[in-house]
Amino acid sequence: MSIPLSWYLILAATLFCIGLYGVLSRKNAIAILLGVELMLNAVNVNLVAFWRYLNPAEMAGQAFAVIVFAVAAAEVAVGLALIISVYRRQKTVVADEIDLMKW
Amino acid sequence: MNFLIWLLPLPPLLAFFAILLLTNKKNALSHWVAVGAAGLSWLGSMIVFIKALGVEEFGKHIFESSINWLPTGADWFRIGVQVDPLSAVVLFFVAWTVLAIFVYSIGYHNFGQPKGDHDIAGLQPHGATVEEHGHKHMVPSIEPMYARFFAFICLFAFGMYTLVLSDNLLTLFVGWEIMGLCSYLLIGFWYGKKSARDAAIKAFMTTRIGDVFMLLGIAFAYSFSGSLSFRDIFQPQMLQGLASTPAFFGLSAAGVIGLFLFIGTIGKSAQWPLHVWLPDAMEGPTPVSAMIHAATMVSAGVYMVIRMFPLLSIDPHTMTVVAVIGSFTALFAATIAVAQNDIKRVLAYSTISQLGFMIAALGIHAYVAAAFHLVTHAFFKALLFLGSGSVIHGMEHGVLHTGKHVDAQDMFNMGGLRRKMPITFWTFLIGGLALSGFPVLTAGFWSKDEILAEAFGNGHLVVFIILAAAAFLTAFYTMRQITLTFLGKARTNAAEHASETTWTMTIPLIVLAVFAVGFGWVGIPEHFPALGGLLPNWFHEFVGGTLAEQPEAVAFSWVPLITSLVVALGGLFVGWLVYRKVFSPAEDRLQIPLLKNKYYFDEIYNFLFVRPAYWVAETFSSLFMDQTVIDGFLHSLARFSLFLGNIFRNYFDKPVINEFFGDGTGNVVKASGSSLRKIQAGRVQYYMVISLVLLVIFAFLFYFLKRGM
Amino acid sequence: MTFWNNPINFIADWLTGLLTGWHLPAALATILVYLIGIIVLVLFAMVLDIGLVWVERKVVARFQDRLGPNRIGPFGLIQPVADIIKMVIKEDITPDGADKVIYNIAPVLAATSVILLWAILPLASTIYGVDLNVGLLYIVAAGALGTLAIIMAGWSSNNKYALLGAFRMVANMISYEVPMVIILLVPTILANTMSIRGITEAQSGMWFGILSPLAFIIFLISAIAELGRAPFDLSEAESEIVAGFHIEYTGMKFGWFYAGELLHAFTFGGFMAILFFGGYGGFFGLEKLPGFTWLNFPLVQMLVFMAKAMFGYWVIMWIKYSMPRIRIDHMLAFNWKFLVPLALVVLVNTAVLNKVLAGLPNWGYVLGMFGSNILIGFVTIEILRAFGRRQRKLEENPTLQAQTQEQVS
Amino acid sequence: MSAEQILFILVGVVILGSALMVVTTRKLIHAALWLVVTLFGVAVLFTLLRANFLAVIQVVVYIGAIAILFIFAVMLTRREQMEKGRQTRPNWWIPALLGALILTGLVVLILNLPGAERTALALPEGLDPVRALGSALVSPKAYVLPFEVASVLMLAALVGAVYVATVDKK
Repeated sequence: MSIPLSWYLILAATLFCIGLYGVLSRKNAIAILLGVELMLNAVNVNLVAFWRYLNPAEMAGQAFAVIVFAVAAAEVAVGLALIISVYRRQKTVVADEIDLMKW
Repeated sequence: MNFLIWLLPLPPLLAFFAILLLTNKKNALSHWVAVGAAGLSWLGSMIVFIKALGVEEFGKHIFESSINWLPTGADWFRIGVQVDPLSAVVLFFVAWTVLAIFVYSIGYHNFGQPKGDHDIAGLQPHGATVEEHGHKHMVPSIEPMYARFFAFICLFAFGMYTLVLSDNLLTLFVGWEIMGLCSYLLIGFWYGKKSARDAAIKAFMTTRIGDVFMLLGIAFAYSFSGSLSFRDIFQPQMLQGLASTPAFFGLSAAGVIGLFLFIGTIGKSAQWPLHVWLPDAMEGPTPVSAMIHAATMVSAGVYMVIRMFPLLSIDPHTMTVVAVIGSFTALFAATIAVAQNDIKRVLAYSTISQLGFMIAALGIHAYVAAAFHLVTHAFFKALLFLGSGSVIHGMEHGVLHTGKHVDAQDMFNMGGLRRKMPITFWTFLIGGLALSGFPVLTAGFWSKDEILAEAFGNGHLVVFIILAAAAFLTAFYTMRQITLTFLGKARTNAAEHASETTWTMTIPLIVLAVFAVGFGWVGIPEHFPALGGLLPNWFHEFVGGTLAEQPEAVAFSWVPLITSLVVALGGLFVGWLVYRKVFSPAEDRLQIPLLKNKYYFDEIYNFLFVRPAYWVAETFSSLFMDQTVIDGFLHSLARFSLFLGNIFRNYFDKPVINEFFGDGTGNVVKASGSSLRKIQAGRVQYYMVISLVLLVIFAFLFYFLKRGM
Repeated sequence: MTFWNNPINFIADWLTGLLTGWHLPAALATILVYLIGIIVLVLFAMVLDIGLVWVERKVVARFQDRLGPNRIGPFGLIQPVADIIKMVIKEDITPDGADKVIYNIAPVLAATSVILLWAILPLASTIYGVDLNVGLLYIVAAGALGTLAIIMAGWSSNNKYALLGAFRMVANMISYEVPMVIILLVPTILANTMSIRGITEAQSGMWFGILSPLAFIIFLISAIAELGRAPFDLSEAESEIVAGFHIEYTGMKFGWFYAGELLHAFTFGGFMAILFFGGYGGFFGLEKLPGFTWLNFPLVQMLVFMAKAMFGYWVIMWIKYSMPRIRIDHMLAFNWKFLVPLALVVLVNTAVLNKVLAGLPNWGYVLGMFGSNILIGFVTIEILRAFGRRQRKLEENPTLQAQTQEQVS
Repeated sequence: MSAEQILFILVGVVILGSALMVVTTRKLIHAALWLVVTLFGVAVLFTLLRANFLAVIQVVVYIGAIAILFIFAVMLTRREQMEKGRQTRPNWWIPALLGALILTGLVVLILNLPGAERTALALPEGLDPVRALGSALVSPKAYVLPFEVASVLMLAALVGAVYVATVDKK
C-alpha cells in the first residue's frame, strides 16, 4: 500500500469537476444526469478512500457509500422517469427547452 | 408449565382481533376461529388443572411466574400469573362454561339459517320466509351481526381468563374492566332497541360505582403496602401491619381496603344495593349474554372476594358487613324472584340470591363452602340459563310458525314443553333440582348444605335462619318455573308448536348437566351419614390449601342437614302444589305489586339519584351557572374586546399596518419582482451556473479572508 | 503436500520454482504463473464448451425422438469441431449503419461475462480460481455484464428486431435478477457466509436443497430466466422477431453468443450444485468414515462436481425442450406478482427459523426448515389454485366478468 | 514506483479519460457506455481499497441497473438513430472555466491538507469487511436509521418513478 491518500482525493476531485462540467454544459437532460452520476461516484471514491486511510475499523465510510448507492439509484429512477414523462408531453429532452416554470 | 399459563388468555384475544379485523364478513370462519380459540384455552386450562392435581400440597407449591413491567422509580412493578388451588378450580369451571357458551352461541344465533327478510344490524333477527314444497313459511333467521357477537365474547373470555390467572390486583382489575366493557357491549348488542341501550348504560353506570371504589381500594392497598401482588399482601407481617395501621372512621387500613374492594364486588356481583343492573341485563342476546353475566362475570366478583379473604378476614367489622349484605341479598332477591313471570328474570334474581349465599358464607369465615358453592353454582346456573335460552328459542320457533306474536319469554305463555323439548326439559330439570338443593344427588345440595352447616356450626344463627328461608324460597320459585314452563298443558299456540333446538345448543346443555350433578360429589363432608367417607372430601382439602392455615371442617350436626332437606323438598313440593293448577297471571296469588316491582328499587333510585342529577344538570348547571354566570361574564368580556378592537382598528390597524406595512411591502415586492423576473429563465443549468459562480466567489473570499486574518 | 492432495498448488509451486530458477524476479514469476492459470482455466472452460455443444444436440435429439449427430466420429463426437470450422469460415457481415465498435465488442463481452463466473467456481476443495468473500454477489455482477452485452448487441445492429429482442431480454434479466438476489441470501443465511467455498463446506453435513427446496426451485426458475432459455426465450422468438438481439450476427461472432449461452447454462448447473447440493462435497458426513477418505481427493471431488453440474444442466435442458414459450406480460407478472413475494417469504422464513431453531439438535433443525418450506409451498399452491379457480369462473361467466370490471372501474 | 502505483495510474487514466468522453462525446449511447467504463474503473479502485463488497455492488447497481436504465432512457427519448447538431450549450466555456477553477481550488486544498501524504493503514486483524459492514448497517448503535431511511427513499422513488412514467390510459 504505497499510494498516498492525496492521489485518490485528486482523482476524485478531477472526476467531480468533469462531472460538473458535464452537468453544466450538456444540452440533453439525460446527459446531465450522466454528469451527476460521475459526481456521485467521485464522492464515493472519497468516502471509501477516507475509510481505508483514516479508520478502517469503523465502517462509516463504506456505510455511507452504500447509502450514496441507494440515493443514486433513486435519483436516476425518478430523474429518468421525469425526463421520459416530459418527453411524452413536450417532445424534447433538451434541458433549456423544458421551461414550464418560467415567468 | 408457567409458559403455558401465560399463554392461556391469549387465544381468545387473538381471535377477537382476527374476527374483528379479518374474518368479520365470513360467519362460519368467525365462529370456527372463536370456538377454536376457546378450545385452545380450554385444552390449556385442563392441562394446567390436571398438572395442579398431581402436585402434593398444591397450596404450598403453586405455579407462579412474574415479570418486571412498569418501572416505579428505583423499583419495578411486577405483574405475573399464578395458579393456586382456588384459581385452579375457578379455571376449571370457566374453561368448561366458556367453551359451552361458545358452542351454544352457534346454534342460538341460528347459524346455517337463511338471511332475514327485514333484519337490520342492531335488532333481533325477525325470521325469514322460506319456500318449501310449494308453500311459504317462516323460519328463524341468522343474526345480522353474527361475527361481531363472537368477537365480543372472545374478548370477554380473554377478560375472564386474565382475571382468574392474575397474581396481582392490577391485572385482575384490568380483566375486570374488560369484562365490564364487554358486558356493556353485549347487553347493548341489539342497540336498535331502546330498552337494550338503557340497560347497557344502566349496567355500565351501576358497576362503575363499584369499580371506582374498587380502584380506590387498590390505590389504598398500593400506598399502604407498596405492592399489589397477592403474595406480598398476604404475608403475615404485612397483614398484621395493615390491621394495626389506623385509617379513618375508626377503621384499620385492612378494613378500609377490604370494604372498598367489597364494594367493587357488590357492583360486579349485583349485591344489594347495586343489584338493579343484573335483571335489566337480560336485554342482551337472550341466554348467552345473560349467561355470561350471570354465570361467569358475576362469579368474578365473588372470586375476587374469596381471593382477598385473608385481607378481609383480618378485620371483624368488614366481615360483619359482608355477612349482612350477603344474607340480606340472598333473602331479598329470592322474594322478588318468586313473583317474576319472565323466565330469564327469575333466573337473574335467583343468581343474585345465590351470590348472596356465597357472600354470606364468606362473611362467616366459611371460605371453602363459598368457593364450593361458587363452582357448583356456576355449572348449574350456566345450565339453567342455557336451558332457558333453549326454551325461548324453541318458543320463538313456535311463534314464527304460528305467525301470532306472543312474548316468548313469559312463562305463562308456555307449559307442556317437556314433550316438545325433551333434552331441554331433562337438563333444565337437573339444573333446577341442583339450584334448589335436591338432596344427595345434585351438586347444589352439597354446597348449600355446607354453607348452612358452617353457619350453624359456627354459631351464626341469624345468618342460618335467613339463608334457610332463602333456600326454601329458592326451591319454591324453581319448582314454580319448571311447573309453569314444562309441566301441564300448552297455554298458547306458540308453545304447542315449539320444537327442540339444534345439537349445538343441546350438547352444551348435556355436558353442563353432567357437571351440575357430578361436581357435588367431590365435596361430600367426611362425617355425613352413610355417604361420608365413601369419597374423600377432596374439595375441602384442595381449596382449603390455598389459605396459610388449612381451615377445619365443621363438625357434623343433624340440625342443618334436616333443615336443608326440609327446605329443599318442602319448597319443591309447595311450588308444584301451588302452580300445577295456575293457568294465567291473574290466578297467581303471589303477584303482589311490591314483589312484582322489585320493591320499587328502580323507582327509588330514579327518585333519589337520576332525577336530582337531571335537575342539577338542567337548573343549576345549565340555567344558572352556564347561562347566567359564565355567559354573562363572557358577554361583558366580549363587549369590552369589541370596544378595544374598534379603537385598534381605526387608529392603528388601518393607517399603520394596512397602508404603511401591508401595501408598502406589497408595492416593494412587486417592484423588485418585476425587475428580478428576468433572471428566472426556466433554464436549470443557468441557475446552476449562477449559484456555482457565487459559490466560487464566496469560497475564494472566505479562504483569503481567513488567511489574511 | 503431494500432487494428489493439491494438484493446482503443486503445479503452481513447481512452475514458480522453475521460473525463478531462470532468474526472473519473484513478483514477475508470480504474475506469470497466475496468467498461465487463468489461461488454463479459460481453455478448460472453452474445451468443455465444445463438448457441451455435442451434449446439447444429442439430448435435444433424444427429447425430440431423433438420433442427433451421429456421422462424424464415434457417436458424432467430432460434430462440434465441424461446427466450429463451419462458423469460422462463414462470411463475417457487419450491417450498414451499425455502430461498428459496439457491434464487435458485444459478443466478446457476452462470452466474457460467462467465463468471469468460472473465476469463482470451485471444482474441488483445492481447485478454484479465487475465494471471494462476496462470491454470491459476484455471480449477479457478472450477470449484469451479460445484460450490458445484450443491449449493446441489440442497439448496435441497427435493426428493429434486434432492438426489440434486446429490450425483452433486458427486461427479463433485470426483473428476474430481483428474486435471484433475494434467494441467494438463503444459502448466505444458512452458511453464514457469501463465499462460494464457505457455502460448499457448510453443506458437508446437509444439502441446502433439502433445507430449503423452495429456494432451490426459485433459483432454478430465475436462473433459467437469466439464461434466456425456454420457456423464457421470448427474446429470440423466431415467430415474432426472427432471432432477437443476435439477428445480424454471423459466423464466429454468432458462435460467441451461442457458446456463451451453452457455457452459461452449464455454469448455472454448477452453481445450483454448489448452492444447494453440496458442490464437490456434501456426502452427508460419509467422507469422514474410515474407508471413504478417498472421497476427499481433489480429482474425485472434481468428478462429483462435474456430475452434479451436468445433472443441473440436464434439468435446464429438460425444461427448455418440454415447455412452451411464455408471453412477456405473463412472464413479468409471474416474476413480480408471484416469484418476488414468494422469495421474500422464503427468505424471512429462513432467517427467522435459522435463529429460532438454532438451539435444536441437528435433525430438528433440518426437519423444521424442510417442513416450513413444504408448508409454504403447500399454502402457495392452494392460493394459486383458488386464484385460478376464480379466473376460470370469471372466464366461463361473461356477465360476472362484466360486473367485476364495473366494480373495478 | 510500485506495481500498485502503476496500476492506480492506469486505472486513473482510464477513469478520467472515459469520464471526459462521457461529457464530450456526441452520441448519447456512447456517453452511457463510456460511463460504464468509468464506473468499472471506480469498481477497480474500490478493490484496490479492499472494499470488495462495494466493488461488486458498484458493478451490480451501477452497471447492471443504472447504466442500463440510461441506455433505455436514451433509446426511448429520441426520434432518430443518431443525434444531430451540437450537444453542448452555446456558452460551454463558462462551465469549463468554472470546473477548472473549482478543480484548482480543490487540488490546492488537498495538497495543503495535513496528512494528505499518509499511506493506507493496515486492516485490523481478523476484520471481515463484509461482515463488519453488514452489522454496521443493521446495528442500532451504528447506521440502521440512515439505512432504513435510504430504503424508504428507494421505495418512494420506485413508486414515484412508476407513477410518473406510466402512460395515462384514459
